[in-house]
Amino acid sequence: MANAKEETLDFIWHAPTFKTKLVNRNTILSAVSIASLFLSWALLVHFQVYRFSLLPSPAEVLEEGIAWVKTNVFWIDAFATTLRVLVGVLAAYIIAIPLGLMIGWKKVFSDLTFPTLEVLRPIPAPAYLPLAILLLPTREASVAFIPFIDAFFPVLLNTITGVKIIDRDYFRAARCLGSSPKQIFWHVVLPGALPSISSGCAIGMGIGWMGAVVGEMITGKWGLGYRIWESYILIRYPLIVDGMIAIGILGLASSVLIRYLTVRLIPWRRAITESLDESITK
Amino acid sequence: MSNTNQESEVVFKNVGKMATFKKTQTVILKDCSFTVEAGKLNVLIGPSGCGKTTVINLIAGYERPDLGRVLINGRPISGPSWERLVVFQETALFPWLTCYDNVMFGPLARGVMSKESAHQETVKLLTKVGLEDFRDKYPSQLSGGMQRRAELARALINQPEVMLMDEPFRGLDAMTRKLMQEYYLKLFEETGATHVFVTSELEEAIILADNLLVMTNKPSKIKKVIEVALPRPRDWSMASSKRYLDIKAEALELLHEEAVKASVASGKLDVDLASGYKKPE
Amino acid sequence: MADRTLMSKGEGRISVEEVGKIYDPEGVNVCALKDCNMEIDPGEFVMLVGPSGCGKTTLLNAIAGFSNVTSGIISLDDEIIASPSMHQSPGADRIVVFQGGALFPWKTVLGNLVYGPMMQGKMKRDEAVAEARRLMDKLGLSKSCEELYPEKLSSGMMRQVEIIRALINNPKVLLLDEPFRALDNMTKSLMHEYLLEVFAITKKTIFFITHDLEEAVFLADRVLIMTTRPGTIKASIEVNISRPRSFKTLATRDFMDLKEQAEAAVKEETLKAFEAGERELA
Amino acid sequence: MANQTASVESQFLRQISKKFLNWSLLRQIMSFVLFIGLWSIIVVAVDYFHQIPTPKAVFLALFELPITVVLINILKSFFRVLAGFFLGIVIGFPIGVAIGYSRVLKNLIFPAFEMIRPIPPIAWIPLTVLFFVHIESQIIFLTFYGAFFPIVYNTMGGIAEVDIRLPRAAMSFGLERKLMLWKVILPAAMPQIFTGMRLAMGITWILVVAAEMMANKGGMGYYVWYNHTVMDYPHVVLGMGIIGLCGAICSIGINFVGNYFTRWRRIF
Repeated sequence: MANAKEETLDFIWHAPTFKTKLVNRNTILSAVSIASLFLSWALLVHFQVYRFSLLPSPAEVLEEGIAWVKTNVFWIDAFATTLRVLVGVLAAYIIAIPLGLMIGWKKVFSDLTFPTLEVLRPIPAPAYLPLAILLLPTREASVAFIPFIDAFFPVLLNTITGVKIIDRDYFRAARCLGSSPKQIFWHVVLPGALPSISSGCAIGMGIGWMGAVVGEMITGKWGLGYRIWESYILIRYPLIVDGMIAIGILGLASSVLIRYLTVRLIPWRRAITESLDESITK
Repeated sequence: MSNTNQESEVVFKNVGKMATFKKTQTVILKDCSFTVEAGKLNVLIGPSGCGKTTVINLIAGYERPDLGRVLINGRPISGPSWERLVVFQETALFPWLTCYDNVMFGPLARGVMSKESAHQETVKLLTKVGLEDFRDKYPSQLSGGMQRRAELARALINQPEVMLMDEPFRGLDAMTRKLMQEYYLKLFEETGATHVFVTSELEEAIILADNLLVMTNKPSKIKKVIEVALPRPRDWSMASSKRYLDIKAEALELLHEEAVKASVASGKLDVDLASGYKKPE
Repeated sequence: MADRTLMSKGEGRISVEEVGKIYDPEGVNVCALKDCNMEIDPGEFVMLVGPSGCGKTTLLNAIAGFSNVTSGIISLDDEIIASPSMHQSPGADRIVVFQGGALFPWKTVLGNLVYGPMMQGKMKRDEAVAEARRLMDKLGLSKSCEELYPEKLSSGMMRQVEIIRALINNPKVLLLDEPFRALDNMTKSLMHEYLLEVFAITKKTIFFITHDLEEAVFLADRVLIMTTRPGTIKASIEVNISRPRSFKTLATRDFMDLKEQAEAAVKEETLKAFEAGERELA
Repeated sequence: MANQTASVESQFLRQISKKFLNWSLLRQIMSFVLFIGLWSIIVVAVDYFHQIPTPKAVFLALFELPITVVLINILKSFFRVLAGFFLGIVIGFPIGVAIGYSRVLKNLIFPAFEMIRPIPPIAWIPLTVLFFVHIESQIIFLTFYGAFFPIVYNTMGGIAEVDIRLPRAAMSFGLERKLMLWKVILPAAMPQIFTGMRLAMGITWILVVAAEMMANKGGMGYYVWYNHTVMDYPHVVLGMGIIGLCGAICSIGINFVGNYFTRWRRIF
């Protein structure tokens, strides 16, 4: 009797490892969610509810979009916007990361620079546009200044926090083991802050796209942001939505790219993220 | 209010429990049967990650057994209830309530006491645990020892039939811990409900316990029940008595065996998230 | 068995004379140490026990060179390492193993082990790697883990690596700051036996602070007891239990007697801190 | 003995210096002096930057500030920011609570949000213009949209990350299920909810300035852009400063409220 019971129990306990089925309740709900988004859009336009009559329908957007992607204009626009974002955001990385490392590490340096930066921080990036136009030789280049400002502060603050949250014991251990300040910078400060820097970079990239679009809409001659605005003026409404979708996809792709690169850069982080995943699933 | 707590007996009958993490199922409890004696201090001890917390969660009603039954006074446990209260690891006081409001929480949540009598009872209990001067402090402002005492008071005001102590003194330094143990012994000997106390520290287990339930590694069951049979009231001077040393030697042997088994099996053992212990690859 | 390079060469005498330390955060003077005297012989294993926040860590930090003292003198082998007029100076001759563990999470086990010798410029990378492998072999750490990041190790192994990281620098003294506090009991007892083995092989001077009396009596040649703030050394208990010791020692009469003796000395102090509701300074 | 007196003396000195010579504060003040100094030097010395106003010019421009005009513009911007922000709370917060609380609702709503979220709020401007008749409501919709996602996401995250033991404890004490949200879940999630609000506030200011620059309907963004078109650069800089100040006031306000609601977090 006991034996028989043991067997049944074992059958359950040694059940094959649980695998997520491709079709389960979650995926169904997600599909419903996305489908209903498009469906409600189509229906609202079709039945001309309130001012939805002015909006393009999904079919129109798709049609126009395919035509647009085939033209050179699209590729030049996409390239121009991407270039601006990359230039601005990379410049922000190059300046903000070393600055943040020094501010987080050395109190004297922090005292001398941080208060000013704190005062400048609340000024939103678009407000810099007139100055950028004044500072930079071409109108096109000045647009890249907005993503720069937009990305600068998140990267800076994340870097500073990254250094500040390094366990004091790591510094002590490094000094114990006989390292010079320079060695401490390269072997403790920089690697210790990397995880936080990487998330700052991803945030900066996301906001950078917003900045580029702002700049292009206000004062551009090229770029996806400008194209959206132009389509509005030329009453080519489906193209507005196509432009928005293009920006969304490119922005998402660049964030994913940053995340991927930083994971490659920070191999020891994988262990952390894995254990985090575990604790979440638990 | 009556001070005679009803004493309840908890019975585990062939309980099996699985958990899923990292998309793999692990057996935590397997064919686990034992009895928590009414009105006694029952201590569960075993290697870390062996499923002691799961036992507590099953009795508290936060989880249900996958197999077998957990009975209280012959009835199956259906869900959480104020009759079975948990004192959590590293405290789960509500951080946004003051010490005083935390203790008041239970009676007010159920609406069984008027505000006035709840207030009186709270003040009485806070005085009893020596926290009357700290009643308006938030948990983050209290020391570890005081947090544990506040949590004890928060549970005791409800006069539960079963007290479930889930490694309540973990994280305290050894000396504060010792004082807390004496303190807790005194409380138990005064109020006397059924207590289940989970720990991984042997000395603590022996000095507190009426029954010492030694658990095996995962999948866990009860390996042996040792009756401590030291006289009450207890204090630390008994730690040098013959009986104490005998039990310690016996339990050490049992636990060491399990520890060795665990390290041998570590290739198959899964990560114990609670203690942050990870298997080497 | 005896290894010349690992063996202590009869050095590592620490003497602490009339040491006092006053903190002044926001002008409120906190006297952490007062008239603290102690003497540790070369090759001696000394444990310091006291209630939380009593100034144990302050004393260890002063010896390690992480903080200065406000009065008195600390010397190591007749060389003054801390006095009120001296600037704090950690060095590779006295290495700390930290409470939370301070293995650099961004370096592999091997990277951590070779860090000290390389930073001090004592060895080239190849030599350091060879030395690290030799020590891992000697002190029972399996080769398979050398390319792992600390996150992947069990908590016990992390401490093991940290002890080896200290020993590879051939320090005069090892300073241990409650290194096993966060471990579960089983791992802790394994680590105790490990540390005893390391001590038997190296005969280094070890200064170990803890609040766990069982640990103290089990490991030490001598247990020192510290009062609550302001901390001074109150009593010294010789532990005359023969080495080698094993977990069976824990249930012997001699051991229990010594432990009780220590307990009586400490209890009064703890009670004071407990009643005052002293916040543990972890 | 000599040692003792020395330490007392040095301590006395240290206390004196602590009281009267706060190096850190001095350096922080130096920071501004340095900044303004560098600014003037660059503008004066480097020919390329000669169009940029000097600090002195900006300071002098302060006295000819058209106060009533600026005040009206400030009020307009403030109104747009706060209206969008509170709309964001009124609509975003319940949604955040709902999808943080219920797995089914989360699976049902979240993927659609994830589709929309990568599109920067600014890119919505043309569609907004099509959809809303009044410029005022266009701008407010934009600020609302900017505030919406940070509030929803952080509310959801805060609720999802509540320590499971807290609701469990409350359940044991016999708290009614319908009270759980108010008594346990929301207080525990409060810190992260306020993080979301802080983010939302920052984004609404960015959006309001960008929208006003394009809209020609007043507000501080318009003020800056107008002065740019008439080449009055000292007033551009002043306008930027005023916007920064307004943004700072808003975030200080949020911090103040947030600190009040999470006062239990402050340790001593």
